[in-house]
Amino acid sequence: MLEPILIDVASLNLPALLPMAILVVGALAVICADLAVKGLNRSFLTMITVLFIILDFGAVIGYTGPARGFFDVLLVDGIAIIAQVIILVASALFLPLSLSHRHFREFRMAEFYALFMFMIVGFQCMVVSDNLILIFIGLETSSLALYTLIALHNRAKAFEAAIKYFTMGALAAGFYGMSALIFYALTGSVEIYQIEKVLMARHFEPLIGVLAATVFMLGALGFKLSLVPSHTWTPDVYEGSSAPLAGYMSVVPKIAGFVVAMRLFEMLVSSGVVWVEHILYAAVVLTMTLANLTALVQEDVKRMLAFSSISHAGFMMAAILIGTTQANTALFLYWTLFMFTNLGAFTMLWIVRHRKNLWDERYQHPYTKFSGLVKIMPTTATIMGIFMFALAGMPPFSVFWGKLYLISAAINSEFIFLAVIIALNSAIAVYYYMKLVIYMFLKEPVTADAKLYATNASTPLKVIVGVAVIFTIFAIVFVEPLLTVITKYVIASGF
Amino acid sequence: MEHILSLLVFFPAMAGLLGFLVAKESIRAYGISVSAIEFFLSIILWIGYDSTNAGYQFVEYYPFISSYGMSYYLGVDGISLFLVILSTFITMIALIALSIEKEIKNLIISVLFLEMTMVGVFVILDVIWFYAFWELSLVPMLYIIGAWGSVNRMYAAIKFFLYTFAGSVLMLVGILYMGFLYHEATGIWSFALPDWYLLQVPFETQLWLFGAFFLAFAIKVPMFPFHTWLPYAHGQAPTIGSIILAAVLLKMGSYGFVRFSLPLFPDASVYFLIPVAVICIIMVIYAAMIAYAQKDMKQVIAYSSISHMGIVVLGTFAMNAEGITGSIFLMLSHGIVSGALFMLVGVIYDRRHTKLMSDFGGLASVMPNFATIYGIMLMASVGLPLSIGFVGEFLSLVGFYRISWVMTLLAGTGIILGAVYMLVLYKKSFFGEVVHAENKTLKDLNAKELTALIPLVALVAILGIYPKPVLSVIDMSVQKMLVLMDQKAVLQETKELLFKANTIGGTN
Amino acid sequence: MENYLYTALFAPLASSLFVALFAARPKMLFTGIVASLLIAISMIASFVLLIDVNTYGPLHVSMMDWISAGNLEIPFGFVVDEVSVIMMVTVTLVSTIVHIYSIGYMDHDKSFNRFFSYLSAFVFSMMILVMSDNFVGLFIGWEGVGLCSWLLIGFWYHKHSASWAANEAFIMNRIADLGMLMGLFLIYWSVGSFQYDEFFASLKTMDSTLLATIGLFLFIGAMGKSAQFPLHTWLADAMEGPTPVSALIHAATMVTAGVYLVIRCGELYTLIPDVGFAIASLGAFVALFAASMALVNNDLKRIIAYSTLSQLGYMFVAAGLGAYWIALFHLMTHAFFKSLLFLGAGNVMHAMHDELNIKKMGGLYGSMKATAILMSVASVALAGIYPFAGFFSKDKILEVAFNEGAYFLWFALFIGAGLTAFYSFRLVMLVFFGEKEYEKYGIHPHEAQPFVIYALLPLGLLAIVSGFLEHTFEGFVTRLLAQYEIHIEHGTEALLIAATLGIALSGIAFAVYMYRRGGFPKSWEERFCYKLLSNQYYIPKLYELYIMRPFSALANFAWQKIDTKVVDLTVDLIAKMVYSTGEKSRKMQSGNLSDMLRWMVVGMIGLLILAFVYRPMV
Amino acid sequence: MITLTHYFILTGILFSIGLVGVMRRTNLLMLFFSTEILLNAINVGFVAVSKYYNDLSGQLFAFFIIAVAASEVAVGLGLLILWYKRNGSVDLNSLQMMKG
Repeated sequence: MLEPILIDVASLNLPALLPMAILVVGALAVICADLAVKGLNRSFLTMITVLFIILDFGAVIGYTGPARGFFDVLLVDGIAIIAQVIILVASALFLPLSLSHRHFREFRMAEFYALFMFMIVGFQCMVVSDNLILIFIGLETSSLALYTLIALHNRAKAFEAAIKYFTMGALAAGFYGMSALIFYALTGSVEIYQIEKVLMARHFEPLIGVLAATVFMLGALGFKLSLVPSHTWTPDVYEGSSAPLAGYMSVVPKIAGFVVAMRLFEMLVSSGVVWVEHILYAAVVLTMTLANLTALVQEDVKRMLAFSSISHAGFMMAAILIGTTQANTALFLYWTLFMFTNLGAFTMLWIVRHRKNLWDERYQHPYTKFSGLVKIMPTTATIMGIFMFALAGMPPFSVFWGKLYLISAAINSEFIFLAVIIALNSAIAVYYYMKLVIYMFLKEPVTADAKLYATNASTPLKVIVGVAVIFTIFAIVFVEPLLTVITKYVIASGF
Repeated sequence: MEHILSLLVFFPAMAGLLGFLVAKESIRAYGISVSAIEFFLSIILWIGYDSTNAGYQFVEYYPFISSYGMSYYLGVDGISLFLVILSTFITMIALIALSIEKEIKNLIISVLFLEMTMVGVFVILDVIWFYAFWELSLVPMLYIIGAWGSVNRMYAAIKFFLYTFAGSVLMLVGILYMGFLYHEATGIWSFALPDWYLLQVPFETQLWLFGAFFLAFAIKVPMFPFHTWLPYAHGQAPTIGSIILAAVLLKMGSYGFVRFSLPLFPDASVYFLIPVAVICIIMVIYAAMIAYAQKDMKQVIAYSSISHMGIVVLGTFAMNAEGITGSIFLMLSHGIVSGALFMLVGVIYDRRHTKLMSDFGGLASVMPNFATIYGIMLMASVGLPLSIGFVGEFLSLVGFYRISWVMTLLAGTGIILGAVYMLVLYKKSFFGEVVHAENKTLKDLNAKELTALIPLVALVAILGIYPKPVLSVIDMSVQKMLVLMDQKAVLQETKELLFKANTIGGTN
Repeated sequence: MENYLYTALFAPLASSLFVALFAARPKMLFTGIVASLLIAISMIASFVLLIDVNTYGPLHVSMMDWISAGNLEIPFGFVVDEVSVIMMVTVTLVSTIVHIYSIGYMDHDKSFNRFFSYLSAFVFSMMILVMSDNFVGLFIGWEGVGLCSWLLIGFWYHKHSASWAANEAFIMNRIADLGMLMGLFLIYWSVGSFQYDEFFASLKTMDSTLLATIGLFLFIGAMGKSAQFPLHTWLADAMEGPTPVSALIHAATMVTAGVYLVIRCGELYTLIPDVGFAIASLGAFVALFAASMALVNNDLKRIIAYSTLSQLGYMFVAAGLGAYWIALFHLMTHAFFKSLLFLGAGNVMHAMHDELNIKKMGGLYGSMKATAILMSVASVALAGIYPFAGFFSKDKILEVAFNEGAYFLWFALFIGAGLTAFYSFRLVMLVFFGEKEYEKYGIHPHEAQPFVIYALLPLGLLAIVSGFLEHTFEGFVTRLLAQYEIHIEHGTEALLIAATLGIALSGIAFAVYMYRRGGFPKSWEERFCYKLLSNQYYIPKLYELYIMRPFSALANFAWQKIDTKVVDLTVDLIAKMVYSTGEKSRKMQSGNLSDMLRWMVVGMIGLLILAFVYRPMV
Repeated sequence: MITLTHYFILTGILFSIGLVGVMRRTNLLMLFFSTEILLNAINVGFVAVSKYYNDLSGQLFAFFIIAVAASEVAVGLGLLILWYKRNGSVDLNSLQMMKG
């Protein structure tokens, strides 16, 4: 004879669940609409999705309730909110890239948009929770959706990319589970804050257990954040998937991963377990440097950008390693600025995308494709150049300010060596960004036919590029307000 | 008038943007007029400059990332005033002499952007912004060298860009660390140079920071052994590129020494005085010898500017008003003279499409005016009294004599070796019989070239005979800076050396 | 009076600038005339100033500030005192004559105008040199005359040898100038000013080593300009320039600037007799050394150049031993007869169609008497025969040497006097008397235009009479310069004079005797010492071999080996290294899924192992 | 008597088997099986631990893992079939278009 369980609805704090709920509803709605009405135009679907994202955005912004909710598995703190904002903005900006001039099969299917929304839900779950289970679910939801989205691109390379990504993802999931298991076994809880409490009380004994758990977690997150040596999927997947998706992947999943990493590693780094710090240090340096070095020798711009995004992720891990408020602020600032720049860069690639690989039998965007572009399409070349300079951290463009703030964070907490390494890396990095600029501005064009470069251009794309350019050039203007907001939230959530 | 500095910095950029709308036929006229306006603005700046006040003038201050102490902070003092004027002047002259037809529009627009960065570097007082302009100045130069250069231009452009960029990233770290120190000391963030001037840095830290800044400046100057990008850059760059590079961009480095290294890290500067001086002497002699060995006229001048910059830096590290004032004046004179020399090489290159001295000979009889102006510039470059070249060189050497007479003697050999390679160059290409038939029909300077060159010649004479108005302005600010150094020095030895360096008499 | 000063100073500049306007044009006679007139005006002004100084004493004006930085203040200041006014008069006088002479001499030259522009510019620099009241001002003139001599030696720039000689002159002077600059710096840092008066005023307070250093540095500068050993080779080569230039610059004025400097700093050198003695010894050595080279040379102008060199040696002996006024006196008289000699040589050259080898002349007396007489007069003066100018000045120098007890120097000078007499008359004999060799070469010599000869007359006159001004001169200049008494009892003095005259006369006699009967036998030319002398002691060769060649070799090495092979290559290597590591790390990206998975797992296991083995202290 | 340790050992063994399989297998299908083994190994561990603590969240986790595993299989097989249709093999050495 069971007692009826009484749960006060207020204590569930459902509004905390609202953002995810909205998108789930949206996803279902899109599918149903597709069932009801045949042949919905992609523009309709895109815009509906964007609208739902905006609703979600509103819910995220609007929510300022008590931190925990829904059986206390949700933790809506400052970084969660910032992260969600970044995720949603990025999604809202990347999705309209579907409205390109040429038609692609996936964008005509309602499932694409449904999956897209589910993926966002997954990311949100990752960031708004400190419950390992929910994080796991979020991780898997988003990943599975993402695999499918990639595969939807329906090119041989896309399948290969999807399979590689999927398989490694499965392995990563295994690692995650293992790490969660060990933590659970050590502490009897799957709530990060509980785990932290217990471990603190026990001074992280048995240390080996903790370390093992950390190692597995590093493996799992390292895959998401593409840290060396789990980064190998990144270039292939980027190359295989369509430019918009690649750009999206370079920004959103990572930010979600960073939030999780923050929640987990902050505790370990601050715990004073030097081992973790050293390992992280090594991982950071390796990731930055190796990715940069490999990027030097790429022939394809998309692959180059993939490697560059790996090294950028390395910078971000540095922020987590440093772990001060300023560092975490720097992380979000950097990522916001990076998002806009990368958005621009990948959109440009999307615009110059041509049906056939005219320039190289394998690559879509080999450097040679861009040679002498300034003589064919000056504006395009200039814009692309600006994005490249921005990514290279050339002042006063966007990413420079993030890098500045990050290095300063490193210095202010006496990580001088790290700061120097970051600086040197950006010196190396400048070469491969310059390479594109040099091809565009200094080489002679291979073809005079401007049309080849504009086959996929359309008004929405141009608008998005415009937005990206404005943000990239006038980043200075946004840095100050961004800093204030981010700092406020980061401090609020005690990082 | 109070916003004239902002105007000076951003007017060329604005003009550059609008330049996209100007038709290709008239873009050259557009560029010249813009640079002329800019030049007159800078002259107005000089007129408005209060020469009795050693501090910063026309200051503009707007905080823009106040939470992190960044601000938009402009100001000009005796040290930077004339470098600003030099930049605008040289840009104007270079544009007047411009003889390129290919894609001239992009060229002129990038030159205008370059002008913005140059002026910006010299008038900006917020260090982050300084870094920004410093780095930005590379981009247009990269384009100019890479797009309008000769055969091997890609390599030269990339080398120039990467080398200088790599050099300056460490400076960024240094800057941020400096900001951190300031925050530690005062509890507030600031990247304003005048604020930093008030900060006393512990000795060991100074050494590290000096190093971080030194690399950037040394590569820009360029100091031995970081100089190898320069010959390539000059060898490949178009005339206008070489002119601006030699006349202004190199000065950014030496300006950095005066503006940052000395006042921010007085003890470190004194500590590293001798090593730096040794490098300078190597530059002077070594570069002069290499210049002698060259077969290409332009390379001779390229290496000669390394040699001269050696004296500039030497004068800067003389730690006394004579030397530093002299080195700043030498920056100006070298800017004018080397600019003119590169322009002259360009003139002959346009006619013969070769720069090898062996292809010339006897030019003096074919192109007398050309030969005359070349000779004047040559004499200015070897530092003949009453020419602009003498004043700076003399003062720099006088200044450094106080530090070490042996080193001054060694550096002084520069005036001998300078005469050697320059006179040999002149003899090879201007004297003797006209051996090559195609040289017999060469045209002498045309009106355009004369309009570009005459002002330079006039300056060489005027500033050589009456440099006082310039010197006194520089001198005042320099003395102020020396006082500052003395106050900031943490070591007794530093104070003693500064005292010794600035007083007459006593043992030597 | 200032107006006269400025006139004297700026008339030559005006002339130079005015003529420069026509530099590129073909010959215009008026340029020469205008130039000569302006120089003449300058000369008149100088004479006025001479009288003025004589009556009212020195004149000191400060025109404007030039350089000022830190404690340093350099004005354009000019002083006309007993020494500088003498120099001014000498310089302008000779210059005027040379200008007028040049109108004739450069008659057929297409760069007539350019020549006068340069010549006047030289006069201007020389005036700055002698008139300025501070060391840097002197240095301006110093470099200015250097520049002009470069321009004028290389005047016929199409001749390789000319431009080469010009560069050599300029560079050698630069070497010396560096020494001088060092001296100036030292002066500045010990006195705080470059003004003569302030420097001399504070001499007392400085210790002798400091003074000695200053003195040496300044003298190094003087060595360059006055072509003292070992920086002497440029002077002989400088004869590539037009003859009037040799007369004005490389005989009368510029080369004496070094002597002028030493005289000017007399107060300094009196305090450091050792340095003075060193200078004197070097002077004596050069006097002999140069004279010996003149003995065998066959080049008309080079012979005279060497004699100039040896006379400069005489002057340095006097100056070094503290007899400044005597040095100045010899400087003046020498200017007169030496320029006369050169100008005469110029006439001969014209007559011989620029043939310089005296072996190919001879018997020119018939066709050009005036020149022959003038040159003979000059030679006699040079040889120092009573009552010609040379006698008074040169004998004094010997007496000084004797008086100082420097018998060795005296002996050197004594021999020198003999040699001087010999080579001067060897020249006269070979050129004007004996066989008419030139007929073999089908040359028909002719006397120069009359006005040229008339222009030379004043010099001839001075060469004869100026000696008698000795006492007035002494009285005048010793107001400023140190007094110098010779206290040798009359007997010895008379003996000395007699001896000097004797050796000079015998030198002349020997020359006349030998060259009346066809000179020395050919066999002599095979002798070692003859070769040694005719090759100038092989010194130019040594410089060529051990300085110039190694320098250019080293330069090439520095460029091709060090700069490109070491420095630059290192830079590129670093870049290449980074790039190649990129290539290597690329292998990691095999694209094979199993490899990717292995990387992950291996990384994981590696970390686990690390967790076991590596435990840094917490 | 079976203690928690035994369960851990079992987990460890299964996990290692999974890892080895992941590394060794070149057949995609087998590869997916190995990943399943990994996950199931973890399940075992979770259930055991949750029993040990008398805490349900472990089993909760296990259930979610099962669910996730199922959906993974769905997606994975989908991809596999796509790939097979395209170039009739499930050997993962066949997907090497992209490298470098």
